[in-house]
Amino acid sequence: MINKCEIEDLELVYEKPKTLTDTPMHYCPGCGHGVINKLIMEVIDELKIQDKTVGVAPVGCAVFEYRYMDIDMIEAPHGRASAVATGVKRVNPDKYVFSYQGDGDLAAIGTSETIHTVNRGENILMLFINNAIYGMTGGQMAPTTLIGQKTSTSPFGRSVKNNGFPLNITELISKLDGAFYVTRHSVHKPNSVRKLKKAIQKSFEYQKENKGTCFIEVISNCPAGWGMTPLKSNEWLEENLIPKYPLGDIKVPTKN
Amino acid sequence: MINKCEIEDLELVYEKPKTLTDTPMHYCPGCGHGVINKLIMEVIDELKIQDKTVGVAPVGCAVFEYRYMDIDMIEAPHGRASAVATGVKRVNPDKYVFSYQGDGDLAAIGTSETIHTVNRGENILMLFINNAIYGMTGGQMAPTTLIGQKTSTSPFGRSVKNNGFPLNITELISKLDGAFYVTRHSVHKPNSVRKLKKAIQKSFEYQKENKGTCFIEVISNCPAGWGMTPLKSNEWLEENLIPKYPLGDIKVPTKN
Amino acid sequence: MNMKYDNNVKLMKGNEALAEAAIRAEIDGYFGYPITPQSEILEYLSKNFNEEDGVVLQAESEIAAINMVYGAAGSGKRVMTSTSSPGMSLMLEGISYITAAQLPCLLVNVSRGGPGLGTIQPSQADYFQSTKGGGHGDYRLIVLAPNSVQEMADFVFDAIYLAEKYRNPALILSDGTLGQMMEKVRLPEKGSLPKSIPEWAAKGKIKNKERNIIYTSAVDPTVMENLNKELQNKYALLQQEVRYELSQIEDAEILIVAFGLSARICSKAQEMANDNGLSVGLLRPITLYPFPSDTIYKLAQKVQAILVVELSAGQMVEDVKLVVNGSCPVFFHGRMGGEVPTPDEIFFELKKITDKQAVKN
Amino acid sequence: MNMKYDNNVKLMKGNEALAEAAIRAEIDGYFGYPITPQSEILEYLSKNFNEEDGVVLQAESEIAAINMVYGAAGSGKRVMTSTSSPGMSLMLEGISYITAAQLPCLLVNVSRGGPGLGTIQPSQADYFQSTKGGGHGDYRLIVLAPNSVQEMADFVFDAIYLAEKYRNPALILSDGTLGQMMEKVRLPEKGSLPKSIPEWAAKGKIKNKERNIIYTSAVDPTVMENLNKELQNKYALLQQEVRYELSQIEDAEILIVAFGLSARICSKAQEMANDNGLSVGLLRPITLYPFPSDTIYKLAQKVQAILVVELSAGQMVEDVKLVVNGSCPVFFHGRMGGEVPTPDEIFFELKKITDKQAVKN
Amino acid sequence: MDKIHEIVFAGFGGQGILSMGKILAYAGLEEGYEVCWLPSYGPEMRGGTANCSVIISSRKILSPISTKYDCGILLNQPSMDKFESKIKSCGICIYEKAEIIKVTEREDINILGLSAFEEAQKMEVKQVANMIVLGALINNINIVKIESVLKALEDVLPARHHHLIPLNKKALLKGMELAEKEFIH
Amino acid sequence: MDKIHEIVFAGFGGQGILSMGKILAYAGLEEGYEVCWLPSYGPEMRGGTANCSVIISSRKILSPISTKYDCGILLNQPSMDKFESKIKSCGICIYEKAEIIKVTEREDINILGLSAFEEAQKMEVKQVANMIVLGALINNINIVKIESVLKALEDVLPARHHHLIPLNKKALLKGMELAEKEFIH
Amino acid sequence: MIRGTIKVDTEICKGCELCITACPQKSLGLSNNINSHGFKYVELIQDNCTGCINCALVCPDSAITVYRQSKNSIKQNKKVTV
Amino acid sequence: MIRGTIKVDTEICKGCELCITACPQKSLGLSNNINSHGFKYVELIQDNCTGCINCALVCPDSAITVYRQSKNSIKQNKKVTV
Ligand SMILES: Cc1ncc(C[n+]2csc(CCOP(=O)(O)OP(=O)(O)O)c2C)c(N)n1
Ligand SMILES: Cc1ncc(C[n+]2csc(CCOP(=O)(O)OP(=O)(O)O)c2C)c(N)n1
Ligand code: SF4
Ligand code: SF4
Ligand code: SF4
Ligand code: SF4
Ligand code: SF4
Ligand code: SF4
Ligand SMILES: [Mg+2]
Ligand SMILES: [Mg+2]
Repeated sequence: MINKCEIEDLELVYEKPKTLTDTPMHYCPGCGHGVINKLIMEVIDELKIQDKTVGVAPVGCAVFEYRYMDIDMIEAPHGRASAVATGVKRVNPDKYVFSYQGDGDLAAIGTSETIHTVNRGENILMLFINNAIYGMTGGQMAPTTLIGQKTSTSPFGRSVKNNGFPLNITELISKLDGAFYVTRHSVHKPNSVRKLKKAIQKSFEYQKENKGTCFIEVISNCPAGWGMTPLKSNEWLEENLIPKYPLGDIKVPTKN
Repeated sequence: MINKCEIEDLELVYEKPKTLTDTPMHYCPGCGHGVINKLIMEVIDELKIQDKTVGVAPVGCAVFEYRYMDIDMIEAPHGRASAVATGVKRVNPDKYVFSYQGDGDLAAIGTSETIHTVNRGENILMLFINNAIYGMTGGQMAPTTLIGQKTSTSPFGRSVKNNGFPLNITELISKLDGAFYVTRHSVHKPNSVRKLKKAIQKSFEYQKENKGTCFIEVISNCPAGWGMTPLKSNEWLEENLIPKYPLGDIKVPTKN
Repeated sequence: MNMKYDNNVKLMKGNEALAEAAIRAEIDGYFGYPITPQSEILEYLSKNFNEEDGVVLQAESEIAAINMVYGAAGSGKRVMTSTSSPGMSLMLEGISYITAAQLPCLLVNVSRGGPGLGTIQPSQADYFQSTKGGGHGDYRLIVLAPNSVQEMADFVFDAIYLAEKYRNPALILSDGTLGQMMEKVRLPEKGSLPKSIPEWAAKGKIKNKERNIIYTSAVDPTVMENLNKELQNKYALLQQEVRYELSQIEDAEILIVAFGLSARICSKAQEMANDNGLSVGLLRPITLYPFPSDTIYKLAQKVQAILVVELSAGQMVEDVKLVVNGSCPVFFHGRMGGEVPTPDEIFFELKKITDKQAVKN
Repeated sequence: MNMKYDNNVKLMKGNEALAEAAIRAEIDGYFGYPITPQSEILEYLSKNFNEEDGVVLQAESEIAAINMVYGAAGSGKRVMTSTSSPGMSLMLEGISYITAAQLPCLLVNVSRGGPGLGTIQPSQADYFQSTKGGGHGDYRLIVLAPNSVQEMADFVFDAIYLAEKYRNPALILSDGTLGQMMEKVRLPEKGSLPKSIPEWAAKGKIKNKERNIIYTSAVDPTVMENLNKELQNKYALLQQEVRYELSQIEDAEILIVAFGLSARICSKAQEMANDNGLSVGLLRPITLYPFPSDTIYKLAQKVQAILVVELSAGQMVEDVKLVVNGSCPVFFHGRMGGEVPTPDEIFFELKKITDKQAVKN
Repeated sequence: MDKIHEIVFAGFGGQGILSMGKILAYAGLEEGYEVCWLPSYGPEMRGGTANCSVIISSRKILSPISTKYDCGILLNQPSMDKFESKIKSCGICIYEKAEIIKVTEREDINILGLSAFEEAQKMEVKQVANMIVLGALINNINIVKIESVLKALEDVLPARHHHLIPLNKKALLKGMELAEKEFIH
Repeated sequence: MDKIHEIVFAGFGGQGILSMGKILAYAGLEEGYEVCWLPSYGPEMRGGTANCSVIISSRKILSPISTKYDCGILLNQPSMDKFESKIKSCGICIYEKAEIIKVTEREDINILGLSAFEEAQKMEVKQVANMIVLGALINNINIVKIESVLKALEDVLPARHHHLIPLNKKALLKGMELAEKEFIH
Repeated sequence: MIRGTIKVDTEICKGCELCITACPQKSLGLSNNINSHGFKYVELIQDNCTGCINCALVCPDSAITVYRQSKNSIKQNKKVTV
Repeated sequence: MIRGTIKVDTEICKGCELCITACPQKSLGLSNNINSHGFKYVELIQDNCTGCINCALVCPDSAITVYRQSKNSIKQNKKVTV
């Protein structure tokens, strides 16, 4: 075991952000939520906006993220995070506001709030964690579940006939005029983590400039819901989810 | 007055469809709802599907359309017509089912139901009557209200800053795989009336063939809500609404 | 209803037994949205309901689900939904419509601790919402409260039967524990509950007949008042369907009134009490609406005191007090937010009451 | 609260007076969705609320509106929404959350005939929903029932004051007639209701302080039970805020209990009755929650009978019976679905009661 | 003695029914009375008829909803049919002759038929017909003075229409004059 | 005499806690008892621990929720900490030695430490550790026969896993054997 | 030219004038009379209707029925009196 | 080559192995021990860590802290003992 090291001349190059509390996370081993939670806090740390930020937590596996994020937070009812965030931002235009939602939350029960928040161009950051399943409630089908994907409510695989095609809500909202910056990322590789962090940084900067809605989709895993090991889940994600939901910018600000 | 004519050799070439009841309509003078109600009934008459059709009436000015349409109907809660129609169709796949909704109904409170009904490709006809205002409740702003348009809740004109851009929900749902036929019409001219009728005919035929969701937007007027005479309202519609919501097919079945 | 039962005894979760019973009650459709602690219902049906027999659709939300139920029930089909407390709140507008339109359907609330997002543990704090109409307007649901896995299955049949008889939605008000626990169950057989498409259904206008319209609105309030009178008359009639269970009420000095899970716990406390020389009876309302008012009133004339036990801050206790109308003191013991009382705790309450009454006498 | 009033007497619709009062109560935001008979509130604010003073946002639905209120209230701002019955049903999940999170805000229900889509005429059939928690879980709203345009304005201040004092949403339960009619009104002045950003608000973490989290859930039911106990303690405290209006109760033989619009109508019937030699008193609950139980109980000991009049099938009458607890007979007269009783009708009921009581005595 | 007047205005949507009532209510306010104006509202107004009631009282107004009226201003046939029976005995019914074919047959009330539309057309401003009716009304019941009505007009009319006040005054006076002349049967 | 046994199973999510309880419940069913199986459920299971209780009774089960247990099967430290005090006097506590450092200090209960994981590893199928524990349990309390447990396995295991039943039987027997040998302090 | 004519249900007509604008022949105009709902209604003001049905198509209240000279009579060149 | 090292909070680590896969140096492996939550945790198994932080980036539980030889010591070519 080479774990202890008490040598001089070593610089600290990475540690968990100070705005992340010491509370152990309740997420399953290997779950992407943890990485995303951490990245948001890294950015808030670096931008020194801890005292100006209000986060809106979802109902979903990240429902307790307020335990980990050392900022003021509001837990929203299922699907309503963007409406809650709108409420906060409208009466506090000088604050940084972000919402955080799963695919069930944002793209099923909260579809209406999602569309209208973006359409109004609410000046907030919306984070959309797409793991193609309802993690929290035990692995039911989500709007983003792939055709043929087995879940507890599509035990024979999602069928087009019964449930329609997977909903690409991010493409959809990118068509709305209120959407300023729309991009899709993942956290399954170190480099994808780096890119996501940049996107979050940019989004907060745009928010400062009152640009409108920034929307970041993160393709994430759900080892528990998919019934896979964390490693296997990341492979499956790369082979199945990313082809359907390709990574990269979907709408970028036109320079002028 | 040349209104009476008792001449032989005259053929009846147009009369109100038999499936339209004799109840006088409660719509304001010149309101497009009346024309659309009539057209649906003409098609049902001609296709002889009166006994196989279930219509879903909205909450909105057409809330009492069940008084005029001589078919079995269900009045849906505000915004939920497409969910109600889904319920009917799923347990009665052999019936023809259509929903009828205003812009407040379909594109505000009912956005989520709209998106998901189309995304599942429910095999129904959705009629969307866009008059850029809430007629029923007295002329409030709708999601489709134009920038600068004055309504009782945008007395100084709709502003992008407060309310975002007009929502083109038809374009949006046309991107969904479940949408089979998406088209936009109006009823302000005899020829536009003819075209809309064709679109309704087609939609019922597609429904017979289980093709998926047919979605017809009708750009309509609201003389009362807009504070205009019927004639003026049709001019305004042509000059302002149609440029923003251009008429014509948006998604047509690919031949194969 | 002519119930026939399977000979097989199975071990099943309450939620699963309810779902299997729904299949055997020959529902035409289920529309629902996942929420703990009842997602097994949708899951079970997704796996075990044949496509030919009907439809199982995971809706995009509870609001969509209840409106699908509204449409499908309006077309005369036998349909249901299930949810848990927060989801139930979202369904209330739709439920008010369904009730006004006088459509039969089955609703299930496997309730959990509230308010807000709350917990996923059992609760009975949706009693008011269920029995007095959480939604707007003067409407009532037929409410059945099971207290075992067997009843989770049986009441599907009873609820549908009553719903169709009275053209009114019927609610099974259960809780997280009853939904999640496994017990022995003998399932009713298919065919126990015949069905037919009702006359009034909107399913395509029959030639030479009046069209059927399912609606809930009126321009003229007189029309709406008449609908309301019709509803109230129906609710008056419904009183004949009242159901409850009595245990050891002869010579009881204290009467416990409790329903569902808390009645199970109370029966243990009752046993402890009677073993300890108290004399305690138990009345378990099975139908929460209609409420067993007459029986409670009669018993109130005989007992020294009544103890109401609920998993709430005290809701059914109001209905008990209303009927007791001062005839005897009514005490209350409740736990909230997902917590459950122990039998000891209730026994302790019983003793406190006996002591108090002794002092008085 | 130190209310100062404008010297001007104006003629205003109830809805408009309420909206103008909201501006003068210095709300920071209004979020709402149009519905008859209360759309004038949003319309008035859209026209008359200055952008610098706060935000007026037409939400895409009642659900979005109540959740915007939740967010904005959670950030410590003074905010409100308004709707009518069906819209209220849709807000109930959100309201349950707001109550669990202990956030002050102003809710307004200008209610109409139900159930279902119903009518747009006045109704009081949302009494249960308002006072016993239509949403899931054990929560209560502070409920104020105005009966004049003046009170439509005044109660905005009272409701916000109580909401902020107790960190609980307060509801103004009005009806279509009170919303639509014009009466004389003197409006309270700005500054009557000081405001500040509360300590607990989620508005950006203050250095070296604990962060503020607005949440309503717990994994451990004990935590949730503790929240519930806190709520119940608060509701107990709230009883001190009870408000009601008495008229001619000295020597009254019959007591009418009625709130809001029906109290206005009853006061006319009372006049007719007293002119005709009956002796009729009137108690008008102003706060429906807390309910004026003590006073009603005391009066019940003195009068021969109580008549409850509501625009419903009978809802508040249950609360009256609960407190009367058999002390005197309680009669009920109600109209439903948007219909309103005439003073003659109520006078007739009063006479019937006198006759009955005479026979008895 | 207490003065209480309950008046109902009813007719087609375009006849200025609601504002007639409002002006009367404002006039009442002007003179220090308690007043209450209650409109019919909602979709029933879409198709055609509108009505509102006004209560003017020297003391607190109890019920804002009237069931019997001292005066009915009935400007079309459906309104006549609906409200004639709701006028108190010895009350007044004012109606528009051009609209109403079947006049009430009650003998216990005072009935005044006006040709307000015709008169308004003579004045070349159709819109003032309701002012003519209002003039006739205030001439017949002793509640508010014409000065108060003129003052009320200032309150009700948006400033940009204030130049029309003299015209409205003319119409009011015309109405008062007609009421004098016309036979009350 | 009435037989009632209340047993709690508690440990990490991966230890097969819930199915151990289920198998016991099915075995009880097999022998005609009344049974009730109640799991902990929901997000609390995410991070780590899971537990379930089983009641087996020769007469109607009143409360399905137990507050004291005749037997606690405690397979990790948090479970030991949480449940040790809830075992009835003279009851049994069975725990996994590999997991638990701080064993209950109660002197009024029977305590049996097992090395089920180690034994399972010896058998080269880690998954059967819970069967070893179950074997030890049924050896210690006189409720169900091993035959019933084997029958129960058929009910609980999906058909495709039925070939594993012999292996499970071996594990059960091993557990019974260990329970005989191990010292109950 | 084909001859036609229309019938207006004057009790149903709301005088919206949409048919008037839609008529290519300018055959229609508003009457000076009002119906029992208070609306002026539409009537033929010229004798040149072709029975093109345009007016009826746009009529929201389905108040117009349209007739056209039958093909027979065209062939036979029969005179039609309106 | 730059030398680095990491520290793992073994009580926090859930043994998901994502860091192991992310490490370009294959420096990480799973311990045979389990922590008090029942998880095997991660440890350095080779002495070749470059401090590239990849492992820490992908760790959902922020269990990894990364150190790197300071620029100073590289310049001075100081020996670093790990
Ligand atoms: C009104 C309501 N309906 C349903 C639920 C149950 N519920 C909680 S989270 C959730 C979905 C979780 O899925 P997702 O949003 O994709 O988040 P994930 O857990 O996958 O991160 C559901 C259905 C609820 N809490 N409230
Ligand atoms: C839950 C609910 N919210 C609000 C309303 C009030 N309402 C009735 S119709 C309507 C909108 C009407 O506009 P639209 O759908 O565009 O139809 P239109 O009348 O313009 O044809 C609204 C807000 C309602 N009935 N129910
Ligand atoms: S259930 Fe899925 S999404 Fe939820 S914490 Fe576990 S792995 Fe993550
Ligand atoms: S309000 Fe507008 S949409 Fe409604 S009937 Fe009148 S004109 Fe038509
Ligand atoms: S049928 Fe044609 S020509 Fe004749 S009136 Fe109508 S629009 Fe004019
Ligand atoms: S379009 Fe119809 S309603 Fe309008 S004026 Fe012509 S006939 Fe009358
Ligand atoms: S810092 Fe880089 S080299 Fe070192 S262990 Fe982590 S991933 Fe491997
Ligand atoms: S990624 Fe983190 S939690 Fe996962 S094994 Fe590595 S250190 Fe442990
Ligand atoms: Mg998800
Ligand atoms: Mg509209």
